[in-house]
Amino acid sequence: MIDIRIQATDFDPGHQIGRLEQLVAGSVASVTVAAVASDEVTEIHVDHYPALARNVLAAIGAEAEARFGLAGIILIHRHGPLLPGERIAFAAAAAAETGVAFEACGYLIDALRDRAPFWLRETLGDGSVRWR
Amino acid sequence: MIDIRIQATDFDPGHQIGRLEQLVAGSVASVTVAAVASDEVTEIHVDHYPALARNVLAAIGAEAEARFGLAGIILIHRHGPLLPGERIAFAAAAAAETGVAFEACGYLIDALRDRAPFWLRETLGDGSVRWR
Amino acid sequence: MPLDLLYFGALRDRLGRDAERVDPPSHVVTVGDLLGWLAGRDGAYRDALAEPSRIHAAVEGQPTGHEGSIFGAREVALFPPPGAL
Amino acid sequence: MPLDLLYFGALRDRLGRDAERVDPPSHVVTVGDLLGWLAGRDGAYRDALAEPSRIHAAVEGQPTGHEGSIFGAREVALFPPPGAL
Repeated sequence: MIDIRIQATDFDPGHQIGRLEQLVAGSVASVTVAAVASDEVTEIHVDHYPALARNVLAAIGAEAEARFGLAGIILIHRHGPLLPGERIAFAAAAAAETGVAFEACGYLIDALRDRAPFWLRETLGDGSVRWR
Repeated sequence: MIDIRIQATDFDPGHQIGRLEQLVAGSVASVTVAAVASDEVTEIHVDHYPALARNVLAAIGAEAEARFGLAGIILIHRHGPLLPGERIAFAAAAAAETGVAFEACGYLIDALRDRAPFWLRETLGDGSVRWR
Repeated sequence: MPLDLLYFGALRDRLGRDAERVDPPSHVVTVGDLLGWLAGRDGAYRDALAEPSRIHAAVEGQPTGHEGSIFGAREVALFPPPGAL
Repeated sequence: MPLDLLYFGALRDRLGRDAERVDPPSHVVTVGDLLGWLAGRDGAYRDALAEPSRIHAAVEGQPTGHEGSIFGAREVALFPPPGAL
């Protein structure tokens, strides 16, 4: 199972882990990432290109499955407006072997960081904006 | 925050992740491990030595905090009777940096696997028992 | 042939637009050619595209290197290095 | 001085007990000494402790190597390599 979600809404890490636990008697490794920003940032906007985001995240999921032989993969990336500190992304992998699930999760989160086509625009308290 | 739990009852990975998310705007990495057993196993008993388990898990948590500089650590290991496929252990770390949380979580789960003083006794369908 | 260009991230602000339709000459066959042609249009493009290694591209929604073809494409996206985490 | 020994994991079944109180001679001062003394008691101990590298120990609830002292200890645990995951 490879489940890719690109969504404006928040997600529930525990619910997602539960979905993966149902796939295999083994381990689920996950990383939940919040949108970190400095104190003067009042809002974050996650810009994205939907067609490209779908293609890239699907490729990342397929690569991880081929490389690690996983029971399940979930990738979530949010877009649109966020408040600093809100969840922005989630990666999780399920496998019979703990080490496999963990390594695969690391692969997924590295790939999201390096390749997922999303860009952050920060709005500061003085109304100015900047791209990260 | 280092929270070490050695308990007979099940736990909720999502709830534990939520506790860590409240500590830091950043990332939470976790691994949830189920008790894997072959088909003929009908029950698993997790033997443990409570005083040693507390000491070893506390040492693992303190080492990880010192090494990685984490906002929070949760380690859970169950003891007593389990059915195959039930959750047996959980390790999670929270940090401002995703990579730090992930590496620390790997350190925790490796340490649990190699050092946590718990032993599995499996009961088979024919009533015989074996230690793993 | 008309080509829709899409801009993302900081490139939107630097170029002052999200998208535009262009009609590059026939010798423009790769992403790199396209970047060179755009940079020659005016100072805003030249400045925005001054560091080609910082400009990534997707052709028809697929990530594509600068050597990649845009021949026959109807949509090319240009954007800063991806990654919001 | 009397010493409480605790056994865990497969060692319980191999020795047929969870715990016992012993009174080792005064030359038994390390975990390794203790293992050697126990192995010399009878065949069941000799067999159960035949691979010393597979026997781990804790003195007063703290993990301790075979070179570690048991001097003055009241509780020593012996067990197979830890780890249930």
